[in-house]
Amino acid sequence: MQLEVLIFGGAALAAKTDRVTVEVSGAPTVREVLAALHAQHPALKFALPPPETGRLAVNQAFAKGERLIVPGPLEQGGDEVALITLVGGG
Amino acid sequence: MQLEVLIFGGAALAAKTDRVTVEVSGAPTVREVLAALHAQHPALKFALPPPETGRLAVNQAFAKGERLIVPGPLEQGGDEVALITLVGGG
Amino acid sequence: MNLPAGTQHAPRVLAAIVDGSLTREREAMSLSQHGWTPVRDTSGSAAPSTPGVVGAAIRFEGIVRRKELQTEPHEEGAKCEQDLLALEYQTYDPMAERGLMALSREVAERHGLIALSALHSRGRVHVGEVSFVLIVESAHRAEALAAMADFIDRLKQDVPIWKFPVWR
Amino acid sequence: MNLPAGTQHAPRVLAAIVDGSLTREREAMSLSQHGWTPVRDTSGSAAPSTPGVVGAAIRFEGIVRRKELQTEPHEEGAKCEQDLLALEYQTYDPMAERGLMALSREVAERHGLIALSALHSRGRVHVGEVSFVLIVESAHRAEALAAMADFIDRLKQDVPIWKFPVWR
Repeated sequence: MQLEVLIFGGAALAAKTDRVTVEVSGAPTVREVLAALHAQHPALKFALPPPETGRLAVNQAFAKGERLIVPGPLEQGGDEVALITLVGGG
Repeated sequence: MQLEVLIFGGAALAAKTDRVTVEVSGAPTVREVLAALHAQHPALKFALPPPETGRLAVNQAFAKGERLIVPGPLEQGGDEVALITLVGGG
Repeated sequence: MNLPAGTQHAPRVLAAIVDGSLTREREAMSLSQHGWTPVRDTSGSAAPSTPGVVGAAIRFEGIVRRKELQTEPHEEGAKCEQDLLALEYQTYDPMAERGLMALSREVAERHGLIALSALHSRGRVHVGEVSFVLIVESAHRAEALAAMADFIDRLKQDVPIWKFPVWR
Repeated sequence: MNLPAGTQHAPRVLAAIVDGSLTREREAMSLSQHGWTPVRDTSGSAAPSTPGVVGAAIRFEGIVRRKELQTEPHEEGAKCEQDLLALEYQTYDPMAERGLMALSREVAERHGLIALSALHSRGRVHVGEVSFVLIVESAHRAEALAAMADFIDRLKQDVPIWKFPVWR
């Protein structure tokens, strides 16, 4: 299945887009999605945390590790997933 | 000789006056004036620093140790001496 | 937790993302939209507070500098060679505002503050303009200073706001 | 010393003792008497500064609380039993203003600030009124926060200003 991941800041600039797609199987965990990002989007490596300890935003709240993600469009109950790293407000 | 020492804050409240007089000999050092204050004004003890390391203001600048003090009225070349301790601005 | 006198009540907290630079006008508008009226015109801060309870009020402003430090690895090449015209702040909404609010509450409670308000810009903020305002009120200065340092460190880790340079 | 960019010049420093509470009016008057014009109305601070050099501006206000902490040993008996009407600040003049100025210069230089202004009240300041204002401007926030903490600690040691409670 395909999972869309929103990206921002330096990651979005580097990828020249505001979202990337990763190929995942079933309902992956946060850890698995981070591992898939590492494998399938090496250009984002500088912005990717280690899968073991890193976090993603799932439905706009931070989540890590074994948290399951439901792929698919929001309208069909899918989760909104975003890579939030290297923030730099203030 | 008599030396007048200005006092402020808690020291002035405790002594119910804004200056005290100490008996000193010749031109004493800061250390000697502090020792004289300890000996002659025990009510000020809580506000007095140890003579070895303590400071006084001499002509409105901090001074310690061996610095000599000229007793006598300002108009006649005497130093203005003040005990500045337990300050509490802000 | 042993809170200082006068802070037995939960701290008053406000956090908002504001479009554009934080002019005095936008700041006042944002405060009043959230039902806050400034205590005094000097600090321009909190909701009505018991007079005599606040002993320290600190206002921090982050201002866009002409020479922005390059922190994004992909911009290595452009390192400090050009002058900025502005910064463009991108926020992940509504997570950014919610994150700002959660951080505000957490810091205010941890440090036993009386009030904390945090405002951050979204969109373009020119050089010399304010992009971030943090106002902290507490009984004594120690907790206000500690809260301020704590807040700013955490802001850069946990609140999804990014800045992009706009070169002159 | 390796100063941050934009602070190669000596920091601009102002220090003054002001009669009565530090209202906005008295603050503005005191700044202008010393030839300072506020950079922006928000921080109300320094002399004309190159635009885009300041990245952080912090304003600290010390405000008289209704319940003042008793610090003078001879007042032990009255410990926090009564409400204050005001604090009466006594200064040893002109050493107090000179000391405030010396401290301002020293802290501004040590932390590589762009500007620092410090105002302190003399005489009566009522509960809820401001008795001390410190404004710090620097390239980045770290040195502004450090300078502020440093200044306030040193103020209480080295500047001959005393406060007396005036009970209600």
